[in-house]
Amino acid sequence: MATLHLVNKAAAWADCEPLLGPEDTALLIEDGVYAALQALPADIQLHVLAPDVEARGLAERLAPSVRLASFEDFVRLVVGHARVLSWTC
Amino acid sequence: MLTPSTKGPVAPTDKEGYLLDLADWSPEVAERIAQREGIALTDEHWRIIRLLRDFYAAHDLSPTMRPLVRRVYTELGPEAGTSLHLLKLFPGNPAKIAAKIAGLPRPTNCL
Amino acid sequence: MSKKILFLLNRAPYGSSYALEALESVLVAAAFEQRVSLLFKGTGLHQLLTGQDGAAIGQRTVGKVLSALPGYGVERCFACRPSAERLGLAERDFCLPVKWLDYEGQRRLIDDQDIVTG
Amino acid sequence: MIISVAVHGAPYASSAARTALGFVESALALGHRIHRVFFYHDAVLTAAEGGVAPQDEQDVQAGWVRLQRSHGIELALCIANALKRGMLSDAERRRYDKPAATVHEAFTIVGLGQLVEAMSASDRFVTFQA
Repeated sequence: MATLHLVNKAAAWADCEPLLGPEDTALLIEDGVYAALQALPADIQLHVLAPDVEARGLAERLAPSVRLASFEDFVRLVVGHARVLSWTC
Repeated sequence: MLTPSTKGPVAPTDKEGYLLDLADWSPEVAERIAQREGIALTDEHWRIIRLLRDFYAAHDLSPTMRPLVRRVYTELGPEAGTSLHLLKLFPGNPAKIAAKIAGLPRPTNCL
Repeated sequence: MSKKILFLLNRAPYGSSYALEALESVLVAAAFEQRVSLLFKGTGLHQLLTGQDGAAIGQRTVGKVLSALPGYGVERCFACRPSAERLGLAERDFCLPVKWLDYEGQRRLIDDQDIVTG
Repeated sequence: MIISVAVHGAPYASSAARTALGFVESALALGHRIHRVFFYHDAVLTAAEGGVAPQDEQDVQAGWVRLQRSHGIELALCIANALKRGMLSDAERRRYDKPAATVHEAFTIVGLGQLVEAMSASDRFVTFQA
């Protein structure tokens, strides 16, 4: 069953990306949300935590494929995946 | 069996009897700490104390019960390497009490 | 209940307390009979280097603590091959035997776990 | 679902405790059970008694205390990490002869075994890194 990858630093994205399985989801939080500004493969299930995006002025700068997640969405993602892997650096 | 005495070097310990400065340890200090725990050290005790000090020198760790039993089993054989045997030598909580006497830091508090 | 727990170790051994404190939780998980695996990645691989002496900076030696793992029943130690290649590290540099994993192997390892933590 | 959470980041130097708080509040609102929140590494400082939050910043500790009061959530500090950072309950203060307790009473000091118990007893375990 799939893994939810939490990424809380943009630089940790490079560690996370090669380990994303086809069923996996990535949720960028805190300073991890900056990773959503780079060109990312379109086939990745990518969510960003909305308050962290808003705080950093990124809402208008995200690619259309990136989905905004509320804290409740965060909880639903955790529940909907078998395990959570937290990346940092 | 050694006769309990109140002599021997005193080294500062915390309230539970662990050495404040591990460098203060000596066999005499060990005798003194053991005495406070109500234990008269025999050769059997000393085999465990030496093994603990070697373990700490190799791993920078005071072992908890299971790895301690395991190490005693491999080093000193199946008769010594049981929790019952260690419990007999160091009644109560063998990993903690033996570490105290051997002059090691208290084992990580798990419980 | 015994669970499969993977500890992802990607912190350098010194410079912060993360590595040693993470190892404390590894040892306790093992003491409580969980099925523990370790995955060393990135600068976390530097925890495995031989010849460390933390005493030089007033600290415990991470490599010495790691070498106690087999005695705690932790024998599943994995290392990220791409990180090691990037950092110029090989197993002869290490104080503990490891199994090398490429990205595909790491994905399979993660998929097999109940819990992944740091 | 039963969920446990580990917080690794120091308050202020990291967002971990704040993000974890938002997550736990929402998990409770959605009807999940929080088995334990385990503060590890510098996150034990989240429990520091007597901090005064600026009026225009979220008081993260107050948020945790509110949750503890309203939902009885266990806020657990790792004893080894807490002691060396000067985080002492009254019992630990007496044991080590220190002048004052420093941990807010909503938090409890526990052994690392409780971290493993939380992993074992929960359907999901989420780590909030530094």
